[in-house]
Amino acid sequence: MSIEAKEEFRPKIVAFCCNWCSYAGADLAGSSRLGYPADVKIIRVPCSCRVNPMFILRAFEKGADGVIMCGCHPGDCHYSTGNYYARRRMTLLFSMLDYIGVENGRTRVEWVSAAEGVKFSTTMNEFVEKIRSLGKNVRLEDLRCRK
Amino acid sequence: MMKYSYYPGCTLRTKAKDLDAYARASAKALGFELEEIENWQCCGGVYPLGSDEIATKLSSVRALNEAKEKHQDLVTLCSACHHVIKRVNDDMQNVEDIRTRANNYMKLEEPYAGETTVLHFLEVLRDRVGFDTLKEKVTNPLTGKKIGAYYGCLLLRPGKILQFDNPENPKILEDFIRAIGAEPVIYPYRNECCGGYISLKEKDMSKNMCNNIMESAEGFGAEMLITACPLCLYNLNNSVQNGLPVYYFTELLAEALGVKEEVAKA
Amino acid sequence: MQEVINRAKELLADGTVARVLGWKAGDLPYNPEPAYFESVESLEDFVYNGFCGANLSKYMIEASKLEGKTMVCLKPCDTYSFNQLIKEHRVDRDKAYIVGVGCKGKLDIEKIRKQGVKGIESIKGAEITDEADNLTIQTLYGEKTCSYADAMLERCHVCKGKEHKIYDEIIGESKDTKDADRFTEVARIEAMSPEEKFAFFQKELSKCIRCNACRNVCPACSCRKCVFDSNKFDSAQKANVDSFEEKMFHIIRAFHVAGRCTDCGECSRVCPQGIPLHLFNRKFIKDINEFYGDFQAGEDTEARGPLTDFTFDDVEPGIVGERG
Amino acid sequence: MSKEKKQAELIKEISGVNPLKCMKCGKCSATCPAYNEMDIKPHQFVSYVANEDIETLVQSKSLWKCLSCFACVERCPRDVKPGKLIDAARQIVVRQKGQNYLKADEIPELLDPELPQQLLVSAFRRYRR
Amino acid sequence: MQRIGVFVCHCGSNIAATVDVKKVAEMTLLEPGVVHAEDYQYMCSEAGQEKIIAAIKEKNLTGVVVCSCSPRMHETTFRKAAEKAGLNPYMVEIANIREHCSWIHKDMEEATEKAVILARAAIAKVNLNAPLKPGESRVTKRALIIGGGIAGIQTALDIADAGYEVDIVEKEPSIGGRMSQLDKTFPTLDCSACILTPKMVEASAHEKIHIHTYSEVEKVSGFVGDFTVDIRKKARYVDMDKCTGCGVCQEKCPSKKAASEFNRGLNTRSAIYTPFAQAIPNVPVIDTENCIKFKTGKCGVCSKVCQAGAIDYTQKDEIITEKYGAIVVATGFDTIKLDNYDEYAYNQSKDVITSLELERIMNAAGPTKGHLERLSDGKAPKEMVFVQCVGSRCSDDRGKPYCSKICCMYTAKHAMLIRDKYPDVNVTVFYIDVRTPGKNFDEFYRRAVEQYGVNYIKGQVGKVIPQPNGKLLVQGSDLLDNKQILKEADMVVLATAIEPNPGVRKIATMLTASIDTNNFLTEAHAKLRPVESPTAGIFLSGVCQGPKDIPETVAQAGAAAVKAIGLLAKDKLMTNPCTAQSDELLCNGCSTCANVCPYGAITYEERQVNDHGIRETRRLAVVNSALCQGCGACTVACPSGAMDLQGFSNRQILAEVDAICQ
Repeated sequence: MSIEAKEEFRPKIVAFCCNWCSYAGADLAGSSRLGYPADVKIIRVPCSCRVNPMFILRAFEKGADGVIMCGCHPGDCHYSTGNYYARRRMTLLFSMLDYIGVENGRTRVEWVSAAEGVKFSTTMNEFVEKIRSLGKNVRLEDLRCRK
Repeated sequence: MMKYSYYPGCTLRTKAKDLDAYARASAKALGFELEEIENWQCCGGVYPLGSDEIATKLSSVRALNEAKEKHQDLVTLCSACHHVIKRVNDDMQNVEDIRTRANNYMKLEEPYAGETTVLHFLEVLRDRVGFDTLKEKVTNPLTGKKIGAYYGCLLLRPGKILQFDNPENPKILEDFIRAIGAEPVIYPYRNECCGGYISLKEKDMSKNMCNNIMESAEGFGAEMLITACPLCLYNLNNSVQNGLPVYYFTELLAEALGVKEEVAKA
Repeated sequence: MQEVINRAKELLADGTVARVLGWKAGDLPYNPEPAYFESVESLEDFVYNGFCGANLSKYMIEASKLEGKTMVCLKPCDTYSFNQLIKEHRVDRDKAYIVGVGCKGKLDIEKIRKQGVKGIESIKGAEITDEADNLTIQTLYGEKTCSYADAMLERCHVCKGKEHKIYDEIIGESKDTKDADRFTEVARIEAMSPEEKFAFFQKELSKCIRCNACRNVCPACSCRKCVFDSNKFDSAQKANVDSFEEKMFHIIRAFHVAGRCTDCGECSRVCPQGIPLHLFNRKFIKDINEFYGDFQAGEDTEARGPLTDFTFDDVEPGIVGERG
Repeated sequence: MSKEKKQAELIKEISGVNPLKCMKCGKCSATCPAYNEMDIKPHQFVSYVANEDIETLVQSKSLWKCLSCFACVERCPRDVKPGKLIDAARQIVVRQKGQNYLKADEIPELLDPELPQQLLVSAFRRYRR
Repeated sequence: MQRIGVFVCHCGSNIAATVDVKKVAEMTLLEPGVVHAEDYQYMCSEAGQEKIIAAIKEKNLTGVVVCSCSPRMHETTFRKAAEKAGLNPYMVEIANIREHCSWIHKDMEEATEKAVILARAAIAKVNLNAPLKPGESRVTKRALIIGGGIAGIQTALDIADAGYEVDIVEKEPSIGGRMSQLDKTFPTLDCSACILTPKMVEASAHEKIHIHTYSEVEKVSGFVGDFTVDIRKKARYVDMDKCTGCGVCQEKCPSKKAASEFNRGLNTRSAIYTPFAQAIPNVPVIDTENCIKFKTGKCGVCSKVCQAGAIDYTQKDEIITEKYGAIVVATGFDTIKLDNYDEYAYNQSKDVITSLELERIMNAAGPTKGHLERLSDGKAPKEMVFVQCVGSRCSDDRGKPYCSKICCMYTAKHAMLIRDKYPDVNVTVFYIDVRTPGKNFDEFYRRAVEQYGVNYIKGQVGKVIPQPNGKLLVQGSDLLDNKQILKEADMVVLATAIEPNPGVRKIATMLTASIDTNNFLTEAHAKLRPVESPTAGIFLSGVCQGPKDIPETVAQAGAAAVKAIGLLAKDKLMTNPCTAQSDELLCNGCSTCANVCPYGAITYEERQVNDHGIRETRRLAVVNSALCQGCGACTVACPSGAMDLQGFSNRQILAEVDAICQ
């Protein structure tokens, strides 16, 4: 063990939330005071199908340690079918990331409805825990952008 | 011939030899074999509820693992063994902490994670042999006998884990009774506890409970009771004066299949 | 070859087509290049042999804009790309006169070189009609031979079949040269530890010089303007600055062609650095087949691509972790 | 942490039960076949653990009257499982040395020739360390 | 470069207690483009909005970031304020520092740091915002009500009275729903049919109301104001126009063994049937599963006896397609199956019944013609036991975790009615809690105890034990006396939990209306928008949204109607300007985007373009912004990045990503 006190690892986590279900679920988690670590920052998108793999790679490039995407449950998409496309896209993208050796678990998809404040909070707590256990993202980040 | 790993348990080796012998003879008549696993150790008779207990679960894990290595399902006959082994198996499947610690103790070549299917002899009859097939093989139907099935508590509960039958309204023994040609008598106390565990020290209490069971069964017209549990058999027989006769279900099975005499001779 | 030339002359002469899209000889015996022939005379330069690996489908995007029909020579595997381009409205079927040319596997000069053959002067046995199993190579250092099969492009070992999926007429025989499973290498990588996977791709991709040859040759990468050249994603790049950007480029490229890539293998064929780029595309193809059922892009011009389709009970992205 | 709190925590840990989930419907007590023999009733067990009054609990007769028949566990609508709490309390007692409810020298007089092995084995498991 | 103003709200202490709002304002001033930053107690207040307006005017702001509660709360408020000041409303972005920050974090430093980052992301986005203008879409002046129970009927009447056309789709052969099965209603003990049937008649006679019974919604497309719905009218095999409702067919039908759905299976009905005497429409249907004609080809009795010649065995299901501006869901409830609760012996004994079955038994038109009797032997009971919370308040996955809300009151009603009509019958109620909030409700319950002598015992029942003598032994707790009770009863009535009608999940999926884990439809806001679904144009009426009694259902039905009328009264709707747009210079014309568009909003045109001097005709994607709902599926499908979403552009989202990961 080093003598210096080990500084606690505070991961950077980007959460893409669809406007209709998951963002509302996050709001419900808030109004129910169901906490989760401040490491999670939410970006509102109209639908999970708006999430371009580019956004996720860009987040990693800029130093994110984990990226999670939340959308309406399959079958409940506000736009009927958006999350079905998102599901395929993310499945393939995650598989590719796994293929090139990015640790499993840095990416996640979770379906959270507007009524699932509890699920939102638990999911975020779990995800942060997972990312903390994986440690810093060294495989994908762009070192230039670190301050 | 279909082979199953078989876990007899302590009581079937001693006081409940009949339960065991009739089962083996019946199995043969039905076309499957119970292959006793080697060096089995007593399951302990009670499922250790403490979530921190490991050592007391190991004998079950050993038996389960041996069946796994033989690629066989593990059959039990005694309700208590069945209860303990099935619950330990569920722990090994679903409780990571117990699985890890048990495997650490066991030092197996390949860790055990609940792969074995645990079947009660009755489940073999129902799900593998089929009660319809059993009915066909009966040579000596017990026609006209009115039999009350006594389940007790260990076979059925907790329903979610044992997945044996509807814990509040079971029917496997009734179906069994029909298959051997007799008439089942359904009575509400069939899944109530007989107090077997406390009969050693609280005789009056268990007597009371046995009386309720007997009276209810008798009231609905039962002429005899059958059970799968040596403890229940003992307790029902000993706590009630002049109660209904109580038999192991395997004894009636052997009788119906016409193999009872063989066993008696052996 | 002569049969193709004769037919091309006829079609040009009777005005059926305004030009012929084929190959002409390069400066070396093994580097013929795509070319247009607009007159009967110019067809003297037309060649078609084992080194004509280039997929001419993509050239039809531009040719579709020209006056008159173009006769295009497509090998069986090229027709998949052409179909895919029809599906995406990128080529005009009516502007193409497709001559399905025979193919018995195309050759990879690098494979010949790797066998220690240097100073190549001429190669016999690469002719399309030739039934020879071996190539006879005249070099500065004398005659060498090597088996045709050993010199084939990787993609020919996993040949999709000898059938042309779309054509106006077929000239010459084709041969199914498949003798390997196309997912073997992908599966080998999948089985690696994350560290090994990462090391493997880092090693391969660090060779990338962002010359864009892969992108330029790819029939699926047919965007008028690539996202990596536009400001739509703030992603216009000149060169890679770090290892991440190479990865990003190749992942996104593979993602954009996922469900559209016919696995023609041109990307790997043209990469000057020898990066096995097809491993990205094949990974997606393998996943698509496993997750959503077998799909071959370019099989026809109708089927919905797997990324523009779904079922209610598709696998969840979590499958990636569960699969281990 | 006080001794009471520690013991309550231990019971919760061993049993895996959260007593706060109880809505005090009394279905466990309505179900229990040993109810009349008990001084502290099954539904009260939950309150005693929630209130961290473990001392009273481990002194109670009920500990030894519970049949472990799981009827309360099966029927509890809130997944509280009072039977597990009772068993955990019993564990606390038998794990303390010399607190065996069943003494070895008691056994011979309890024996009868028909007694199944299983009963002895389980009595030992239940009542002794 | 934008000129951005940042406004940080304290929200009283909701934000300010955990986030250092001054510091947030201070820090944001350092961000590019920010020329103004201030904090205020309540930004959403009149005074707060004034501050925004003033700053926009004074500092010529081109963009505004409000750090406050969720945009789902006040985005519209702040956008309107900006508009008042002459700024395009879409130049306003919200940083959610309440729900996503102050309310979930405890540490001030941490929360403040996060608030600053969220503000930065919003600022980065606004820097790339562009003014947007909403479009318009039309409103079809017709409403669809799914479900013809009291909720659906009331909503239909209210909407129709306001002058709009209404269609009711009911899957059963008659409207009326659960309420038609009830005998009396609490707390005034009116006869249910007496108050319901006039409403049913009113609805069927209303010229604006069109009732489709024995029908189901098959397909829904479109969006608020402009839904297109396919309705399947199942074949009745009876001509609605010819049938006179004389009932002879039912009388003569030789197949009379089908379990009566209306009487909860307690007696039987004929294969051709109307569910109950006052059915609307009074036209029977043939249940083909039990009809001898359909099973064997022989019979045809009904056709022979029908004077009107209304029987038509060749009838087929029919699909009708209609357009609607608003849709109201009023699908109601059913009682849960009791297979998980065999300790109460419901499956073992005929004398253990559900409360809804008791309603039928007490009803003069029911299986026992209104006589209270045991179904096993027809004897009159002397001891009745009621068990409350059967399957309600169960968090163990056997039942439902919620309180079914109506059971306490209807059990008091049942107890009272029995004691009133049969004074020699003893009634005991086992309860966990008696919950009677509501006008005159507790008084009602107390009357049952004080006036009618109903014996209430606090404690749940553990087991119902059928006895050889035909009686039922009820083993329960008396928690107040700390006793275990064994009570012999003749009948046991289970207050069975209610659950949303099982078909509602399929309907919710068609409507893309969100639904919770218990299958109740989610409201747009739990307190402030309780009768609207988050999906625009979909309204909720009755128990489909949560357990309620009749007065509440009727009140909510009216509220849903008013919301629907509010929508139908508009001629045009402003559409969301955050729609997709294709850059014609980048578009490949490949159709990928159109393939994933759920609204068919993308079409293709051959158009002349001038691409840096190259003039050519290209096949280009064109987005119909009236149809586009702005999901963004196309933007990701598009490989070239030609397709982008206004308000959520690629560059805007990337800017947010960059700001967060900075």
